[in-house]
Amino acid sequence: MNALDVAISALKAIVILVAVIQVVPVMIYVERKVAALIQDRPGPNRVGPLGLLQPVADAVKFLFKEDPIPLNTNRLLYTLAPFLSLLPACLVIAALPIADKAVLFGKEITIQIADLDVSLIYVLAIGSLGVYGILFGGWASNNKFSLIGALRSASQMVSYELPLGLATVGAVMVYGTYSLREMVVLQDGTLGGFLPNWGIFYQPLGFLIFLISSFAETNRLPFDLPETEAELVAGFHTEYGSMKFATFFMAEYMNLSTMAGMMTVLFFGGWHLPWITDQQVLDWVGSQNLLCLIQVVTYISKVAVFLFLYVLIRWTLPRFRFDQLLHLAWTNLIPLGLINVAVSAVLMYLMRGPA
Amino acid sequence: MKEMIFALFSIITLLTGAGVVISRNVIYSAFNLVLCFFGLASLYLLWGATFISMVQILIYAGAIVVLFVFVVMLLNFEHSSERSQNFWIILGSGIGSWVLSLFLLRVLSNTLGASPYQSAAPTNLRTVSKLLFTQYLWPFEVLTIFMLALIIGIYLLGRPESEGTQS
Amino acid sequence: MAELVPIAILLGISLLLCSGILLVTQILGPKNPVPAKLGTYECGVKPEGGAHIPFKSSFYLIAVLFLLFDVEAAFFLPWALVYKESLSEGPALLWAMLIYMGLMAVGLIYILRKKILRLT
Amino acid sequence: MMEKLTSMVYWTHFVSVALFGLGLLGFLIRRNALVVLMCLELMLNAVNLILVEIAMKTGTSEGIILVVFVITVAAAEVAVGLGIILNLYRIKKTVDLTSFRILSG
Repeated sequence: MNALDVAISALKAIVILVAVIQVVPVMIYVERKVAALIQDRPGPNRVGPLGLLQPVADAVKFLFKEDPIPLNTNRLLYTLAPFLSLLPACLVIAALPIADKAVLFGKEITIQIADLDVSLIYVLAIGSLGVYGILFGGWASNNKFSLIGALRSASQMVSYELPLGLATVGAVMVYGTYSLREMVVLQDGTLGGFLPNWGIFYQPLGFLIFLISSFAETNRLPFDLPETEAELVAGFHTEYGSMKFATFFMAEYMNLSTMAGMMTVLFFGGWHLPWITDQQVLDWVGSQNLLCLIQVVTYISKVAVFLFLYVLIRWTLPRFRFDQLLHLAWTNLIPLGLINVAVSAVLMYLMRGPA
Repeated sequence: MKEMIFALFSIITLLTGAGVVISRNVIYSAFNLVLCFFGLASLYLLWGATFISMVQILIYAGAIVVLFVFVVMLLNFEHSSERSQNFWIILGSGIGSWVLSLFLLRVLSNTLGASPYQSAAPTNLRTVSKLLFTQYLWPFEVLTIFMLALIIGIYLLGRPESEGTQS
Repeated sequence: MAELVPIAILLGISLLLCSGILLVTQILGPKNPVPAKLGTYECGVKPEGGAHIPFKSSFYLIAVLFLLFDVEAAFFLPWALVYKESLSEGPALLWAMLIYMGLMAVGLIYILRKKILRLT
Repeated sequence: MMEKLTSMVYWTHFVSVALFGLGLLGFLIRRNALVVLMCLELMLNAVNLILVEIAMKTGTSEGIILVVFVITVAAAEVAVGLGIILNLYRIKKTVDLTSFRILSG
C-alpha cells in the first residue's frame, strides 16, 4: 500500500460519494415532476428552464435558514442525530461494485471503494445503524409526536430488516460468496440460452421480498408511517429545521439509491448488459476503459429504473396502517423469506450437478 | 503501522467502555456502548476476522443496543436520577476489579502471550462454517432449542398488562 | 488490511461532510431566537406535560423479537456460504438447516398465534 | 516496553482485560439496572476479543464458533434481562437496583 494507492482510494471515495449525493437533487426534481404529472399539475417550473434549478434553490434555501435548537431538548443528541443517520448512509456505499475495472496510470482500478470479502454483510450491518439517528432524533426533540414517530419508525425498520436479510441469504446460497463483486461476476452470460444470467431468475421470491422490505427500510410510501403528516405532524423530524432537516432527507435518498444498487447487484446482474458477456463487449469496443464506461452507464441506468419505480409507487399507492405494516412483515414476509430459503435449498439439492 | 492503528482503536474502545460505566445519563451509556462495539469490531477487522466483525456490528450495534435504547425510551427516565453508591462499595469494587484485571493480564501474558505458536494459514471462514454445521451441529441445535425456549419466555415476560392477570 | 484503508478514508470524508454541513448552517443562518420559535411544536397547542411519556410494551416486544430472530437469521449466513459447495457431499447440511428452520418456525408460529404484535 | 506497546497481541490482552475490569467495576458500582446489563455486555465482549485473537493467531475455527455462541447467549441475556427490568419497573416505577432488595430481609 503506497501513497499512490492511498491517493487513488481517496479519489475513488470522493468521486463515488459525490456521485451518490448527486442522486438527492435529481431525485427531488424527478419526484416533484412525477408527482405533478400524476396529480395533473405543472410542478416546479419557475426556477431555470423546466424548473431544473429548483433543487439548487431548495439547497440554498436550506443553507440560509435559521437553525434554532428548541428548549428542553437534549442538545448533544439533538445535534448529533441527523449526522447519525447520514453517516451510515455514506459508509454503506463503500461496498457497492459499480463497474469492473479501469486502467489508469498503468494500474488496474476497481470501480468500487472497498472490495471487502464480506461486503454483503457489511451493507446489512451498516444499514442497520441508520435506526439510531431516528431514535435519538425523536427522543432528543422532547416532543410527543417526534417520540411516537421515532418509535414507530424504529419498529418498522427493525421488523423489515429480517426479511431483507433472509432475502439476501437466498442470493448468498446461489452464488456461494459474500462478496458483491464476485456475485456480479458470476451473473455474466446467459441462462438457458434465452434469459440473462441474473439473480432474479434464481431467486424471484427473494427479489420480491427484498423489494417490499426496501420500501419499508427507507421509510417510503406506502410504508412512510414515521412521517404520516396527518397523524404525527412530521414524525421524528418535527422539531428539525434548516440543514439538519435536509440531512435526514439526504440520508433517506442516499439509502434509497443504496437499496436500488443492492437490488441491481443481487438480482439484476450489476454492471452486465443483458444477453451479452463482458468479453464480447470488450471485443467490440477494444478498450478496457471504454468497457468500464459502458458498465458504469449500465449500472446507473439499472439503478435509475429502480429509483423511478420508487417514485412511481410513492405517488400512486395509499399508506398502510401501522398494525397492517407490522402484520405484513411478521406474518407474511418473514415466513415467506424462510420458505424461500428452504425451497431454494431443497431445489438446489435436487438439481445438483454430478459430483 | 498496523500496530499503531490497533493501539488507536484499542484506546477508543477503552475510552468509550469507560464512558458506559461513568455516564450519568443512561442514553449516553447506550451511545458509548455503540461506539465501544464499533471499536471492538475494528479490532476484529484488524485481526482479520471480517465475518465476526460484521456480525458484531449487525447484532450488537444493530440489535442489542437498539433494544437498550428502546427500553430507555419506553421507560420514563426524566426524573429518575441515580443516587451514587456508598463510598466504601465504590472503593472496594475499584480495588477488587483492578487487582483481578492485573491478575488476568498476568495470566494471559504468561499463557497466550508467551506461546510462540503462529499458524501459517489464516482461519478460513468456509472451514469455520462447515465445522459449525457438521462437527458442532449438536451444540448448535441445542442453542436453537434454547432460543425457542427464550421466545416463549420473552412472551411470558413481556405480554401486555391486561393479559398478565389471567394466569 | 489493504481493503480497510478506503473505508477509513470514506469514514473521514463523511465525518468532514457532516461537520461541514453543521458549520455552514451555523455560519450562514440568521440567529434570532424568540420563545415561540424555541417552544415545542405540537400542532400549535401548548404541550401538556413532559414529552417522555411511557409507552405500551408492544414496542419492546417487537424490538426483542427482532433481536432474537436477527440472531437466528444471522446463523443462515455462514450456512448459505458453504451450502453450494457441500452439495456434492450429501444432504447433511440440508438436514441441519431444515431442522434448524423447523425450530425457528415453531417459535415464529408461537408468537403469531399469541397475537402479541397487535398494536391497536 | 516499546515492543509491548507495538504488539497487537499485547494490546489485545490489555484491552480485553481492561474492558473486563471496567465491566466488572460498573457492574458492582452502578445502581441503574440498565447500565448493569450494559456492563455485562462489556465483560462478554472482552472475552470475545481474546477468543478472536486465539482463533486468528492459531488458525483454528473453534474460537470463532465460540464467539458466535457467546453472541447468541449475550442476545438472550439482554432479551430476558430487559424483560425482567420492564416488569420490575411496572411494579416499583424505578430501575434502581437497591430498591429491589425485597429478598434480602
